[in-house]
Amino acid sequence: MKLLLIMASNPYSADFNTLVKFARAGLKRNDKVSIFFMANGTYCLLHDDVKKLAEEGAKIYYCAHNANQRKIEPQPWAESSSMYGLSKLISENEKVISLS
Amino acid sequence: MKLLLIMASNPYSADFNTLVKFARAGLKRNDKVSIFFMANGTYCLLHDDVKKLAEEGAKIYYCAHNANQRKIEPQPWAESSSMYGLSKLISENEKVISLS
Amino acid sequence: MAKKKAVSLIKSNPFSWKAFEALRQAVGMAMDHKVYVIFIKDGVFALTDWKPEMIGVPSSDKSIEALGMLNATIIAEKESLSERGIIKLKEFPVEIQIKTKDEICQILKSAEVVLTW
Amino acid sequence: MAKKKAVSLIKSNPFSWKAFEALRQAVGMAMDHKVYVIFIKDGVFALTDWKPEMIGVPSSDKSIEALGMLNATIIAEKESLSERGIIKLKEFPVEIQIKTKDEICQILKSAEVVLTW
Amino acid sequence: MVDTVFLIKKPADFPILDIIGDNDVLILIQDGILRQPSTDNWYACKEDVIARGIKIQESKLLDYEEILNLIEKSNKVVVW
Amino acid sequence: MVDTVFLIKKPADFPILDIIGDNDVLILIQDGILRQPSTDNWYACKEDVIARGIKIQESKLLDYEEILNLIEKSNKVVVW
Repeated sequence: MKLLLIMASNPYSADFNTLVKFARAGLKRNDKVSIFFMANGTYCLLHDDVKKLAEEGAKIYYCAHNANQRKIEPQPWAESSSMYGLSKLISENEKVISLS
Repeated sequence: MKLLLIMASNPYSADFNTLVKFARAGLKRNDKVSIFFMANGTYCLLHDDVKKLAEEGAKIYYCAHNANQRKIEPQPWAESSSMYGLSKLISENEKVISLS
Repeated sequence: MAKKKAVSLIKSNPFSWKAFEALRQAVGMAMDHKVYVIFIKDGVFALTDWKPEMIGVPSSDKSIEALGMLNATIIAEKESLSERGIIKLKEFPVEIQIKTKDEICQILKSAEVVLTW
Repeated sequence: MAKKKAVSLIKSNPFSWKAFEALRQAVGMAMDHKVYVIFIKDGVFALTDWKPEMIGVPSSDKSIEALGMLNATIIAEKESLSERGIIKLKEFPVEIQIKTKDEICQILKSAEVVLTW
Repeated sequence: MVDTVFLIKKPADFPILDIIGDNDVLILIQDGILRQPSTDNWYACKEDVIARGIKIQESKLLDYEEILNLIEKSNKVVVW
Repeated sequence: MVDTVFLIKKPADFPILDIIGDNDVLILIQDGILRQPSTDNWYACKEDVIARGIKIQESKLLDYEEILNLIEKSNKVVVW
């Protein structure tokens, strides 16, 4: 299925473990996995596990406003987006899991 | 008085507001204010309000291990420290407020 | 692309950044989708006359106004309001509907996407 | 410099990073101070045989061992253990004292510094 | 047919029970596994249960792929 | 003389009442101001109260400097 994970929690939270495990299980099941990072979730862009998920095939998006605000450098494997971009992702995906 | 604030919460938390307000009130009272950032608190090093507190006279320390782990760049106005450094700060200060 | 029936369910109190981010997200979604923003539990405090800037949180007034312009439906749960003794909501340039738990359940059941905060 | 009587009071469950960081902090403090690490409420789960690495959290075993070597006192609250049905703690190479709420209150009262987690 | 999959993240934070219909499923994850509901239609995230050293009967445990299988067959997911 | 200043950050998360002695003071801060204790020796952070639109009698409200004045006179601070 097309699975969208929305992540608003920081990388040292229980949500982060849940996110990584769901994303990996989805990739294993051949789901098309997208992850949208927003709010404190944008801190996850600095975590190696997220880079690994990108390399394993997950599509990574983030709210550029939230990342700039937190002075997080853009990463080449993550696509700069916005809340409007999130709206498009919600259209395209079949299931949405929101972690906040 | 010599006041030590320990901060382990991220800059988008209620603790952050409490930290900044206590630090400012302390400086106004002519307290000697030190702040030690650890865990998710090291994300605060990227927040302009903390830089401002440093300029206003607060001494800023942080756990270098936690900051490295989160890929947070060292800031010239913040002193790299450790949990052992925190132990020394606890010796030197009269009151400790721990926000986590 | 498909327009979905989407619910933003705000349970947490607004006195940190959560509700602010939730409302920003709801505004983005309301551009494409039929959005219901539902405040329950401590979330209902978001609709009272509080002072976010005093505690370092930006105001959500503009987001709430934008939700109105984008035809989103804003709802506060009746039970949550009365449990908290909240008699009067802040005046917004947008209608805030007050609905019972049962009515909110029906909206949740029929939603295609639910984002909780 | 003054050696202080310092308490690290761990109330939160250990299944995220909080207890891990709290124990790392306690080890640092124990180098200079007389440290009491006191587990209450869901904090007592930290002393059970759980598997941190499975959920992406590092093990605190080394910190607990170091606390023992540095002569810190580790205490679990009796009431919190029994409320949670915890009968058996994990075996650590360090003594874990089980004390009642009243005994813990006395330690808190006499402490010079208390850090809560 | 599963209507809604509720992912319950915190103990004792079960959705208002009237929300849960006969075709809904509760899945306890994270600290949600520390307390089990009194209804029948629930499961728990296996890894989160084992990691926390909690005993829950094997038949109630699902791994992440099994949870996604359930989610795929459902109408939607609500994280509570 | 104040023994311990307890800073209470969350509603309904009062320290086990036996902890609080006659010379201790509770100060409600952050969301802690949403519920008031039934004892007498408490205050609340003025700014946190006003920001949340909660009504608490003026005589119970302290600004940050006044809280620090109290803390200075106390033996220690415990954030609960």
